[in-house]
Amino acid sequence: MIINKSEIAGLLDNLVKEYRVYAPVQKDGIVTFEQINEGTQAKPGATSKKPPKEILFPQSEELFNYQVDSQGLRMEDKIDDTKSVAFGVRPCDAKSMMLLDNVFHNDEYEDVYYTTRRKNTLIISVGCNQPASTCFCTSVGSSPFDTDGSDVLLTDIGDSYLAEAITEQGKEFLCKLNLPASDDQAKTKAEETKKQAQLTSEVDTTGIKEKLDDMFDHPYWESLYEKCLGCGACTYLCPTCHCFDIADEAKDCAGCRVRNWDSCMFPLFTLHGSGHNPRTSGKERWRQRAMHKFNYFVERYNASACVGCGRCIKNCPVNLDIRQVIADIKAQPLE
Amino acid sequence: MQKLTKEIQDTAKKLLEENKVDLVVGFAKGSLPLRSTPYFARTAEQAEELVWNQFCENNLANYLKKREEKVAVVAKGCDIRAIVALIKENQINRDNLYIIGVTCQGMIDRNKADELVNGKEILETETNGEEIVLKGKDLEQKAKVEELLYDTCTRCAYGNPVIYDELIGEEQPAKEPNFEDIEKFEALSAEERAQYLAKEMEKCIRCYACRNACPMCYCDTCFVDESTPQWISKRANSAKDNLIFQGVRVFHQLGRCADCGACERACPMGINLSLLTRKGVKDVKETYGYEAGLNPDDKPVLSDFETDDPQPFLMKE
Amino acid sequence: MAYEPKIVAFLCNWCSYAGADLAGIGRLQYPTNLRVVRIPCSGRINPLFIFSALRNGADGILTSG
Amino acid sequence: MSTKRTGSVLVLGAGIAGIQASLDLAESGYYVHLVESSPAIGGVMPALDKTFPTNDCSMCILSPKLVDCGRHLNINVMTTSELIDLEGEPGNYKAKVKTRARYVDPAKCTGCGSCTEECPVKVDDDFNQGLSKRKAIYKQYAQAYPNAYAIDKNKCLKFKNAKACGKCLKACQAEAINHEMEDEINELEVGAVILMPGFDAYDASKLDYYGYGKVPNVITSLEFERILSASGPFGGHLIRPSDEKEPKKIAWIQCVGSRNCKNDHGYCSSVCCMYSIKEAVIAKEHSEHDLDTAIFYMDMRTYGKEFEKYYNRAQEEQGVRFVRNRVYELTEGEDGSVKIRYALEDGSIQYEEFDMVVLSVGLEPKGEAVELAKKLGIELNQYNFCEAKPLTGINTNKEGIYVAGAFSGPRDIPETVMQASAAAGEAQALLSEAKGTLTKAKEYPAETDVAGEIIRTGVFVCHCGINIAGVVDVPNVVDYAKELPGVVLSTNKIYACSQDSSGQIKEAIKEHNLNRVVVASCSPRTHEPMFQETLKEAGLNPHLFELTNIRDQCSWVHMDEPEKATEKAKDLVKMAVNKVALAKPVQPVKLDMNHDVLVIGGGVSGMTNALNLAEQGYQVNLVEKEQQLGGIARRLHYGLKGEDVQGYLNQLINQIEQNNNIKVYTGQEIADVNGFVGNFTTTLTDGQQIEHGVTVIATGSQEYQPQEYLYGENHRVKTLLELETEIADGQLDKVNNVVLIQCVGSRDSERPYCSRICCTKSIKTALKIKERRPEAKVYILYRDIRTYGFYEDLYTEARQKGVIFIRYSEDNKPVVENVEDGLRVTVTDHVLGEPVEIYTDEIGLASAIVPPVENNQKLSKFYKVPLNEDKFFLEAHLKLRPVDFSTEGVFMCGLSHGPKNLEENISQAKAAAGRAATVLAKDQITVEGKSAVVDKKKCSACGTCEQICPAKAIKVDEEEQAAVVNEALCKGCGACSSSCRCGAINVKGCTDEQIMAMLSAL
Repeated sequence: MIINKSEIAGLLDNLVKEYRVYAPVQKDGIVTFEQINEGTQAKPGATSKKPPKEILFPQSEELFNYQVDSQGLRMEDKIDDTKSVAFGVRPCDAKSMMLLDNVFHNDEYEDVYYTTRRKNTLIISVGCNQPASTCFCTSVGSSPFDTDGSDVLLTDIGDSYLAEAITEQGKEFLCKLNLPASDDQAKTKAEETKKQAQLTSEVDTTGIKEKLDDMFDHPYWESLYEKCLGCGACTYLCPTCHCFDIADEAKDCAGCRVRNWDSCMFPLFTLHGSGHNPRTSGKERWRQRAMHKFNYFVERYNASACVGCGRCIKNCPVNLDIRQVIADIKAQPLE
Repeated sequence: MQKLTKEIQDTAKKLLEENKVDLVVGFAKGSLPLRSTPYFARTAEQAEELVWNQFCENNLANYLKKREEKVAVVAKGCDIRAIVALIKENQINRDNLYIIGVTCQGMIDRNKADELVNGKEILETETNGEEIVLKGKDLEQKAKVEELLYDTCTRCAYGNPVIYDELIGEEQPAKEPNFEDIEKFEALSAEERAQYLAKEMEKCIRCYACRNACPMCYCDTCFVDESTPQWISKRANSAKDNLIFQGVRVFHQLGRCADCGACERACPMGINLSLLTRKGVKDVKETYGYEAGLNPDDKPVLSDFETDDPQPFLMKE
Repeated sequence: MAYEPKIVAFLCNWCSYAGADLAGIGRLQYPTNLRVVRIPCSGRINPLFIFSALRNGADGILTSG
Repeated sequence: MSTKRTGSVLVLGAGIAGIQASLDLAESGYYVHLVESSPAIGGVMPALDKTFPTNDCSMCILSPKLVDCGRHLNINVMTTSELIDLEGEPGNYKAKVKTRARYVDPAKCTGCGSCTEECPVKVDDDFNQGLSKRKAIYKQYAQAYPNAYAIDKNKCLKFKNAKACGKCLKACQAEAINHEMEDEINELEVGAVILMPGFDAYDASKLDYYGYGKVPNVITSLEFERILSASGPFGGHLIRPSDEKEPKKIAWIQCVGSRNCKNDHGYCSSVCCMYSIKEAVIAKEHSEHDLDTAIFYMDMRTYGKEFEKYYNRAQEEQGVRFVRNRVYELTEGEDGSVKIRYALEDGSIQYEEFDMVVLSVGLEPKGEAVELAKKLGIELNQYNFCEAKPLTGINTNKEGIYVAGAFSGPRDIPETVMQASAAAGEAQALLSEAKGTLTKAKEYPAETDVAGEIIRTGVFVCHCGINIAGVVDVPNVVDYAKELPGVVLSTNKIYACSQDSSGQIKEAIKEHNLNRVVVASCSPRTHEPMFQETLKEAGLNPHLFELTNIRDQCSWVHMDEPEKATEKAKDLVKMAVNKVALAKPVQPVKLDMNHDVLVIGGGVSGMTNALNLAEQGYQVNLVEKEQQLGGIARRLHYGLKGEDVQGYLNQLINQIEQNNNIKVYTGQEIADVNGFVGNFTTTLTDGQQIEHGVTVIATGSQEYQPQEYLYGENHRVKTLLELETEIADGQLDKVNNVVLIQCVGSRDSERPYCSRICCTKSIKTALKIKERRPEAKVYILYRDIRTYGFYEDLYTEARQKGVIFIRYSEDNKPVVENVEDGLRVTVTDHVLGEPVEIYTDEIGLASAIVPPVENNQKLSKFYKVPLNEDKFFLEAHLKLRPVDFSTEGVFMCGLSHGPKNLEENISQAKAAAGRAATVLAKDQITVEGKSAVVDKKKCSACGTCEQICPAKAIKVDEEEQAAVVNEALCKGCGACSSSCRCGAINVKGCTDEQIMAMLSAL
């Protein structure tokens, strides 16, 4: 189906009536995914600074409220089942949601907060005609027009988008929109566009999982973290990072349990109540980050926890480049 | 710049070869355009990697705290102010530190460059003297270096390091610190200021890059990470708490902030953080005539206590 | 109802808290909006207390010592 | 004299003097029998409303001492008792004490008051000066100790007819009442006796021209105190007792029964000027409308420390009128008003009507005390006061028997307290060999370990009579507290500070297994220690306690907004409950005590102090900056009572030099000081170091070098001290005219204080000149003649002997000019109203007493002790701690404290010794322990705390790479904590968590 770019705003206006709609919004020069009230707010085709994973897994989320008084203990769950649409998601970010599904809904555990949102959220992606120099999705099993994780994929073909339903839900959704069907010309244009979208950056990740299997005690970790400041920019802007911390915010006998993103880069990460921390320094924490992305996650879910979006590269205050890390890991001699 | 790079490399090599230091902290070429990256040279060979250019934006004082070994640092004016402040606070042992001071005209603000090219991707740069050419796909934009400098750099009066063991580069003309930005902010009404701050704080994602990039933030446990008492909420979506975080950060910086702008440079969300820190710098300067990191021998102004203070405190009840 | 600000006062045990006592001894009347936190010395006032008081709903802070 | 002395002292009279002396003695190792004739201790202070010059509530500052005294293990309080006989010798007396039957057993009585409700007999309430009624079974006042009732035998119906009544017996659940009780006589062995029976107010009805008892609305100052008092007959509402109308115009008549030779009360009562000003100021505060207050006086005698400023403020800021006059008569005017007929200075007769007139009645010795003194062979002066032997401050003619307080002469509270401590000091010196032989040590039950226990907080909300409950809805607060987290008991108390409440709190702690206690009552500044003691007695660490102030800072300041005040009280209670929940036990820190003393200043005060402490057995280091001992007394020749000062001084110096316990350092000043109570190290200018446990500052004062009246220009203009030397040398024996000018450098804008002694000194000088050359004319130019106490006799004598007194005012000072034949003084006489020219041979300037400012400032920093605005040392409390500093282990005496005469300096020096002994007697120094604590893991060793600590109590340890606190030095101010960015420092007893918990109650 075809969506004329000039009709996008109107289309979103209609969606807003029925759904909670998220879209990239530009404010103060920074693009973020936000809930919109009007279609004109949206800036489809822009890549957000912060990945849209927070639509499903917010940075801070109230799990439940509680109150203790003379009537005893009362609790109120805060599960969010609002029908939502995420419009203008990048394929790499959509892919990351699929990876997150593994974590929040698996044989051992279902996270009701995440899965409820996931079930009620439709993902409409926009493919990348011009990947950035920091993008390396193709090196980690994805591509600029990857359909994984999306319900609908839009391809920018100039004045309009070609819309393809990827899932059943996507199909139903598109049907409801009553859009004109796509003609061959558009289809051809889309195909060309997809082909032209070339990445300039590549990194060889083959065999990295196996390499890391033997590298837990490798001296490489000693030097890797040296320039790292230990901030959370890379992890908070990563579409696949999903560590969190739970905090109770109480005042007297009432309070609320809050789930906040955590970052393996922080000294507080995995700090035990006793004061002991098995990961005492940046060394252990950086090893955890690399291992988690390219070894543990691969072992568990058969995919690396990196979609190659390049956000961590662009936003690192000291230009610590994950591509270089991957290359270095590969280059390290084993004993 | 190439000349400076060469001099730095030579100095570093010499220091390492003569075993005067075990480590030289400096910059190497970055993986992205407009970037250099902190670099740790432990051998003469590694010293070849050292560079100096207008992208050496990080404050290397960060890497010198509580080190046991002998270290040399390639440091510009603001790095050295931070080093001086840290020496006073027992975080850096001056005896173990060799300062390769580099005079500085300012560093280039990547965000300004991005803004200039209207969101197009810069893939390459070419500098010649006072001009820089920004190149990319369908892009070749010339700009004056001066116009792309970080605001903190244009207002900085300390391009010439206050202390060093060796100085590289030409002496910079003297400048007066300039607080026009803060004066403008101060002139706003209380509501306008509150609105502005609320808007800025909404951007914060609590990645703490500002805190971690700041050479003066070195507490083992930051107050934001305390759970007993829990001073503030850890929710990033609470602009109120974000402001408390930044507010307390400024309080903690009073009389200590070297005004290097590292916090703002590190912020991935583009928050105008130096507004707050510089307000503190200005107030301390106006109230006490004190600027941090200029004199290794004076006492940090807010840690100074005299029994004949006009406020008698404990001594006289 | 008219706006009633909540004011938190951090008062030094030795001077201003004693002063507040004195106001009582002298039966000086003042608005009820003040909540006093007695501290061993005004030096005890951590800037964080002020932020925390504001965060807990105070509209104004009086520190005295 | 027997060899073995008895380690106990009999203190007669339990007013503030008796209480202070008892506490000093009991704290320094002597057992005390405190004998009081009334049913409760406290004396006059509980009946007073506010005290000058601080306007502290009298009862409020007294009550902690009442409690301390009442519960002290080494003070045997004997009420309804009197000393009837005394035999023996100094060090070993046998005292016969008769205890009148109280008819209520204090041990059983809970003070509940049921009996008094049932008692049918109404009697004039003496405590309220007869302005209200009490019953025949009564308690003297609400906070009385012992908190027990007594039966007024003369009024009780049952004593008249056994079958007539007995209602109280039925009402008393505690079975404490026993009409069969009999008087008892006990024989006590004591080493010394201190007499402080106090005073009686002059009976104003004896002077019929004042109309007291005849003209309605003429009342006495003591009655007025009760009217002002919140606990008085009208609840502090300012009304006339006759018709309960609010007065709009009140006058005070000074010198009623004072300065009156015709009535055998020739002395000045010393306190009336100040109390009248205070009453006028407080009355204005109490009055809803603009109250007109006028004080009719002869001389305004505001000579004490900070008094003159109080006077100036009353005049300039509060608008109290001061009328210098002679009152002739008070008669009844219209509508219950009082008409005053008086003469102004110029002799003109005036009339003015007031709604109420207060007679400022003087002080006279108590009749019983006079009789007792006579029986014991104690010499009294012509007014029957037991005036102390010259230059002793507190000695009677009998060794081992001392006198203090108003019985030795009219005096105010601080001087009374000073004398009490002085008497204690003398007794300590006399009985030093028996120190600690009769005292008992208090044992507390073992402290309950509350670690890991669930919080069980008990909340006690005090009514404070009506002080709180009159405004705050106490039951509402109690109910509210019940719902608060951790609270398992919430209840109210009529008086939380009473003895029985304390018992009930202890019981509640046991019964409800409380591990935290909150009391909502008055100020922690006054009452926290008392409640903490209660916790200790109940086996709880005293820091598991929180006192929240819903009186001084709630009910009293929000009297018109009961609902909002109640809400505030609830919030305050919640804050306290939240804070106490996080309280942890704090253990005191114990340190070794050095028992040596450093006395700074080798004048009479310093020497007297040193001698007393040396006699008590302590090693004393006496440092004098001059090469010779003696201080300013070396310039004195004649004492105010004619004593031979030089003879006295030489004898004193001799005693010092002979005493093995005293080491004298002359020509030395203090160069540096380190340490704290029990562990001082003081460095002298020559580098010698002295280690000592206690410091006494006795650095004296100087004579002001006048800039005025041609001083320094004309050699015949001299200061009084210079003049004194010349008289002694006989140089003035041929003089014809001498002018003495008062207030030179005193009572002006630069030095607003009165130098206190100059009036008496000038008159003494005038009399000396007259003695040597009766035909000489001596003029004294003055502003107010301030010959307080018995010095008034000198004033009378001087006038009789023809000394001419001419008053001048501050804005029209005398003018001194050089003329051909000598000097001319021009002064405007207020009686004649025109300038008078006096040609004179000599001019004596009553030059001010000024502190050595630089020296005082230096010592102030060294020992961390404050100075007042005038740069004299400032005591811990102007009223009740006149020789103490708030810095522990540092005391002061003499002119360094403020202007005083020799006699008073001696008394104060002994007082400082008495007080110092309470510290020196301790085996160890105990610090409360509420210090800063460092979490080494969080500390980054940045050194900010070290730089900021005013007590120099925290240092970065290089090896540990963390800050370390010296708990003994730490004052717990928390400056380190709030400047520690890393959050590594907390303060015990006031942790960050606790403050946050309080804030979260908002």
